[in-house]
Amino acid sequence: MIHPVDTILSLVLLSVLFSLGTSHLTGLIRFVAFQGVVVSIVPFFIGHEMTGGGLLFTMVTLWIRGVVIPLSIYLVIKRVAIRREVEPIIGYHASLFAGLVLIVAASVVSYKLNVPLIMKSALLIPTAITILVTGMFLLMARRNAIAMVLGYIMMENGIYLVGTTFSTRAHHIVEFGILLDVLAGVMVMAIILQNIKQKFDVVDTAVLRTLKE
Amino acid sequence: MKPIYIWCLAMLLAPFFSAIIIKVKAFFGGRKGSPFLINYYTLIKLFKKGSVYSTSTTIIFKLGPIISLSSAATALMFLPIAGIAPVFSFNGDVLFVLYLLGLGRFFTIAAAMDTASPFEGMGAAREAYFPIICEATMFMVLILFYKLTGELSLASYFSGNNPAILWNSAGSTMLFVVIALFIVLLTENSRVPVDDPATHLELTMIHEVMVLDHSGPDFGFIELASFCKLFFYSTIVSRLLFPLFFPFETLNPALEICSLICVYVAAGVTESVMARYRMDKVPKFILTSFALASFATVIIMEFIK
Amino acid sequence: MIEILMLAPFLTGIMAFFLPRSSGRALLVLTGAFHLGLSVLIWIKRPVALFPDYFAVTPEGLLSLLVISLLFFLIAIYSTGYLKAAKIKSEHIFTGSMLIFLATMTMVTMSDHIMVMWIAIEATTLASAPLIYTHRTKASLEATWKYVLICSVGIAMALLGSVLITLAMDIGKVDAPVSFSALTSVAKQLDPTWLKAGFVFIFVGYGTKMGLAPMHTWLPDAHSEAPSPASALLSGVLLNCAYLGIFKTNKIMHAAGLGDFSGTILIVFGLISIIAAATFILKQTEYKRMLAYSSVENMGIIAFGTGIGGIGAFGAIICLIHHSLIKSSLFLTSGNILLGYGSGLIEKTGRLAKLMPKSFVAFFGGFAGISGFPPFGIFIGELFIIVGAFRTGHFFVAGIFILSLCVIFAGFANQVMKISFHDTTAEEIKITEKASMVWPQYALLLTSIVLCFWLPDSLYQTIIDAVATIGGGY
Amino acid sequence: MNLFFLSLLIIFAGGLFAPLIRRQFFMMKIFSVFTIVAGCILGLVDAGSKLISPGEYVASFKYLKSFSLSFQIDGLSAFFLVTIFAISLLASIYSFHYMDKTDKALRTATNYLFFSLLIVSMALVVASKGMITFMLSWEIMSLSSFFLVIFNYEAIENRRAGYLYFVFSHVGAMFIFAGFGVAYAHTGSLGFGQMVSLPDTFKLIVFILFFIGFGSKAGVFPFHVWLPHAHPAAPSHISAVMSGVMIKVGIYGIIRMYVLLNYHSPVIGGIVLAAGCISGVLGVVYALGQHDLKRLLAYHSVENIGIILIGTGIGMIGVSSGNVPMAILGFSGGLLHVLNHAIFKSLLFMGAGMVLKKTGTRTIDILGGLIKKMKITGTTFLIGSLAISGLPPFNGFVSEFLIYIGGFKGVGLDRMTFAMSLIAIISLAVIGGLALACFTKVVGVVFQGEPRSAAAENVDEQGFSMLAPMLVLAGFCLIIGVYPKFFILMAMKGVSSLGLGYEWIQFEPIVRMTGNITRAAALFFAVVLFVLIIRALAYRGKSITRSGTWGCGFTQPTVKMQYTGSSYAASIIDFFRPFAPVHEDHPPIRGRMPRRKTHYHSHVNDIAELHQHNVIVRPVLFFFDKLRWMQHGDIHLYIGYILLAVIVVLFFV
Repeated sequence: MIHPVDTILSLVLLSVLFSLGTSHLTGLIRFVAFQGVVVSIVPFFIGHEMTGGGLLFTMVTLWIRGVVIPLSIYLVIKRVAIRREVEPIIGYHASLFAGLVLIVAASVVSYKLNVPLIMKSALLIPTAITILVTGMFLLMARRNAIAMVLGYIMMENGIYLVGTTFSTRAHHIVEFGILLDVLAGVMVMAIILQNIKQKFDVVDTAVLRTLKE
Repeated sequence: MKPIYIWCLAMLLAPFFSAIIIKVKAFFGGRKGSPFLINYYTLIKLFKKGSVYSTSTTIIFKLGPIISLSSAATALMFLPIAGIAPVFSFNGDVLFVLYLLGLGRFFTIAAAMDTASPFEGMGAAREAYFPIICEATMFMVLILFYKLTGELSLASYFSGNNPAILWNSAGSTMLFVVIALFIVLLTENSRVPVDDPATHLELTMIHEVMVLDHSGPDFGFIELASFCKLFFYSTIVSRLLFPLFFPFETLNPALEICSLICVYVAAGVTESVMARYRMDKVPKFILTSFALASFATVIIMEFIK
Repeated sequence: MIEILMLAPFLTGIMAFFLPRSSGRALLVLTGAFHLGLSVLIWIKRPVALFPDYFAVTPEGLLSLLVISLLFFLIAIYSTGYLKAAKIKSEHIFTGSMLIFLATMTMVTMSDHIMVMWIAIEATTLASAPLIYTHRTKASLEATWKYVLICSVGIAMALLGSVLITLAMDIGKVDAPVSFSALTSVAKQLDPTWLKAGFVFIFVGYGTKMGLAPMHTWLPDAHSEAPSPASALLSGVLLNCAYLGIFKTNKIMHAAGLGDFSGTILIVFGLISIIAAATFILKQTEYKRMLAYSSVENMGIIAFGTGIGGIGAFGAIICLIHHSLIKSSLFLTSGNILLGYGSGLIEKTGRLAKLMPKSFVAFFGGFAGISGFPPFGIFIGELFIIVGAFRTGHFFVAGIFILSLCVIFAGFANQVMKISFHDTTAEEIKITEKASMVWPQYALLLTSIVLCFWLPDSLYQTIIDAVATIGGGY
Repeated sequence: MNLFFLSLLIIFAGGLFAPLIRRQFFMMKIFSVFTIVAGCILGLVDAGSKLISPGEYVASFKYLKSFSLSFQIDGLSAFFLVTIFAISLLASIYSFHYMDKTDKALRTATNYLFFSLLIVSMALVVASKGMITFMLSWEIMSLSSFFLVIFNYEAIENRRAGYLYFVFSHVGAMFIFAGFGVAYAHTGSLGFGQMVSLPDTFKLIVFILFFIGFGSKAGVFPFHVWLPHAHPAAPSHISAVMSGVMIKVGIYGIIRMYVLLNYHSPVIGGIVLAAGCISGVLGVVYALGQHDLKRLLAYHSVENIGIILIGTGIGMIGVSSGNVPMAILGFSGGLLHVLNHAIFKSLLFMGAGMVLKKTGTRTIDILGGLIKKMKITGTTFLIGSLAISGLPPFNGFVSEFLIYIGGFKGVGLDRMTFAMSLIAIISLAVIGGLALACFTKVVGVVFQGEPRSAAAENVDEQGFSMLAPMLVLAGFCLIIGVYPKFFILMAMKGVSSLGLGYEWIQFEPIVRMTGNITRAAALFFAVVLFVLIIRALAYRGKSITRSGTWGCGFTQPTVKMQYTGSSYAASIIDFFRPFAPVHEDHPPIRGRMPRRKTHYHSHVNDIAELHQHNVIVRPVLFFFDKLRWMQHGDIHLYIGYILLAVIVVLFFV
């Protein structure tokens, strides 16, 4: 039987593929925001006992992951007004292909892992791993600093999904702390992005290679 | 008291023996040669004279002859001449004697360096160089002798019947030792083919060039010292060549004199038939002695388990 | 009490953003003094936290806390002089970030919950990022960018690791608080496979922050671009904080009987770090980068010692304390050199012994200390680590360890000789050596000397307690 | 023990307060010198009494709660302590006039600080019993001597020397660390006592590690590379202490560890002996090739360390082959040579210091004729030269004599021992000859002849505090050489406390032997006296005239025509060519009537230095150069490293 969550998760997988293939930053932000929203509401479906606090927490997470973080990056893009396209290290088509391989690999790995799941959702773990690794992939494959930040956010989303999937121990205060950290981290990165734009006039990380041996 | 008499006798006779070499060389040269007492005449002449000292020299220049004569004379005190017990002997005296001769050499060289003369410096450098290999040979021989006798004194090697015992236990390898020691004799006393005492070119001298500036009684001391030194080595070689020892004592000095004459003649013949080596070939020649001594030692080592 | 310790610098930090320069500096020193006093009080009293699930006073935490407090106080004193000479534009941001940085680090030392620890460590990254960007140059911006991104990615790994440890609890059907102390006591029941996986992620994650090679890449950039008081703080205590995370997880591993696994990882990465440090120290051209790589080296030594266990772990803790004291002193002195010569390049310096004698004493003393010469404490720590390594049969790695230390010393000494004695093109020194800019270093070095010969009972007991669970101690 | 620590405290106080009162330069020097001297005298008395009546002098302090800093002074320690305190005492007196640059007050004060620290740490090393104590003192010794080496850091070669020394001493210390580590691995104890219980193979490994570690401090070939650089760089009284005493602490380490390990394999004796022979011969060959007076003396330290090691090696072989006289003679000869070398080498360095101070140069070939103006320096230097060449009746001969006799004892034993004894004896003989050549060169070129440059003219010798120590040391050279009984007994006390079961040894035969040396020397003196009398008679009433040196017909000799030290040594060095490659710098002369001046410069390369660079330094640099790629500045790959680390380690889960 196909769990309702799986339907959404398959959409997420699709968005991952798109985010690997897109060259538009705004598009990438949209996909990331979508993933953030899904990641936030998944716990809602998978059998966590929903208390009032839990509900509130889910709402906050949704708000931050789905809206605040993408929005702040979006504002940065608007502020720095990128005109020129930055060539990625690994091209979009190759990335897309890599994404496909990744999804397959993630399914295989999650099948092997044999984790006692809280509920029967076939796609949960593959999706989590895929988002996580795609985030890292973007961090390594994109020269555009903004894309890298988005990769980081994606990675965080993946870890959050892993966390909610794996563990039943919902200490909302703790998770809220983590969320706050992520938010602050993204904010700091956004500030740095703006500064990079000011100092270098591009957000290409190729210029950030002066400190070396 | 007998050892001291013998020592005095040796000191007195040493110049005489040196004259034999001159005589032999003259014979080979077809000349009549100077008389056998020539060295005594020279010494007397020198002792009658005064001295001229270079303005460059210091007290060390005067110390040179004194120390070299003293060390050579002292060395003779440890040597059993004619197989008769020496003036003083103790276990390890060989080391003392060899290093004492080294002391004499040090001062001869220092006295030469004192004159600021380039020629004397040249001679000094050679005097410092060649005996290093001789010393190695001497110690190799010592090791061999120690292996045979278990003693470390000249008396235990050369007094009485001991040389015969050495021959007995070592056999014919002893010949190598004798040849090695003869080479050392030639080197240490600046004889042909290492050095030519009669040459006229200062650039090729060793010993003679070092004493150019000495004069008068000082030079006499130096001459006497070199006679003593030659006598020292010759006695060693002669004792090994003629390891006989008679129980009745009067014969022994006579035998010693004969054998010494043989050694001196041999040295003279060598000088007459050989040419002086080029300076850079000399180390090879001396190394031969070291090789012979080592060879002898190794062979003995195989004999005596 | 513990909570005050965390909150006070946080609040004063926020205050500092709005204060004028002079009062900001005073606030820095005052907060430092207050923090130090309170830390000593906690040291004596050992109070219980308000939220025992999240915070606890542990021996290793206390040790780090005391080091942090002492260092911060002395660095604050130094900063007053440094800020006057350096003329930083946005000084209030610097002061405020320093204080918030202190607050986050205090939180790291006090946190007992795995996730809270993560939160605190990530917070240190964010709080210290503005410090690195203080000078507002292109290079410092690049360093900040790398620092934030690499550390964030690395620490994200640690978060994943923490999640995996909770998974190990779930699978092992353990019901306990997710705190280090609780987990250590029930470690045997945890699922070993997931625990190991969790350790790997946590190790790599916090190892990134700690500066273990090959994840150390941000460290030389950040340390060399930050103003010296901040570098001193980064190198002296931030690395310790990250180490604390690894140390506590390692404790769980030991309690679970997986000490060999974690120990091997620690040893291998320790060695890689030392070799990496050797690589870059040998031909280093900038002295602050050299000091940064020296930190990589020392973190490698500490990881190595921890992995060795036994007397080696005891040595590692001693190295940890003394490295903080000495390295921060070195970084502070490097600030003097930078201000004095106006360049971070070694070739632009020289003749330090003559031109800045007071700084020279501190600098050379620090160098001798960091290289393991007595009477500084790293000597005794390295001695214990080496003999410990042999004791546990790690002959081969001990050999590599020793040889790498030799190479590092050769490189380090070469550079230090250049700075101290070689001829220089500098005509004059741009600053005067004020008391406030040398005495903190002297105090740090002196502390190291004293601690090399005399450990207070309670300090000794704390160290022994800290290493007891990983088979440490004498 | 209290007296011992008190003396160290006094010495240290002498240095510690020097920087505080540096503004009164003269007062500071008086204070420091007097305090250090007082401390040294106290220490000397204490160590002397402990040497005369050896016993268990132990002290222990608690260290870091569960460890201890323990000290013990037995006969061996006391012997080295006597040497340390005696030479330091004289060196500090010497420094009073030597350090007279008022404008370098701070540096002089620092010099006293580290000088006192060096004395204290050397004494502590020798007295320590336990790994922590030992390493602690050892490293402080290295550190303080490093500062003394770079005293004149303005000169680039001194900085290089300091660096080399620093690296060598640290690497050496690391080897000692490793040795202790291996020992600790098996005993689990940081004390010295349990090292006996190691298995044999480990004993060998440990000993080799120690030998490298201590050897690099002692200057054993090929770990001596730092030594000829460091000794010339340091001020002369420091060179005297470093060369006279500090490198002996390395010897102490070797002997002490040998005793502690109590492992009597012929292999160990063989290693020590072989290292000794190589150091001895090559040390003196390189010394011959030097142009720098202090560097030459430094190479002679390598040589003498070689002699000491030959003695020790013979002792060890004696122990392993069960030949007690050989063992005792070897060890006591080695120990006595430690004292002797300390005496004549510090004497020579002090003399060289006087030359350096008055002429401003250490280059041998531009000096000359100094003895005319510097009578005391010249004479004492001559005595030192005779002593270091091992000539009777000076002290160098006595110790070499003992070693020789010990070596000859081995000739009668089995084949292996025979071979080793043979090598030892021949090496000693060659070393003796070469040393003689080298010192006739030094004395001849530096002190005799005519001044070769303006620097060597118009010199004088002043400074009572510099002359007195040289006279005292020269006196001791002669006293030990003529009347060695007391000093040999001292060395025997040291040997008997080695714990080799030789406490019962009879000193009788050895004393008889020393009596023979005394008598032989007396005989020699009698002959000298006799010759002197004859000479006086021969010269009575004779005219003595003075004129220029006979130039073999050349009438206008110049001082530049004198034989130089380089040419003096050239042919000997040529003999050892593969081991002593000569580098010549000599641009060819062009044209029939050459206009341009040419020059000639020769330099004898130290093969250890040469190959250490080619075999160790270059490959290491190459390897690490390749690794430098790692830090390329690209953040993407940096993140990749993290991922890589995770993935690789996950494979092992």
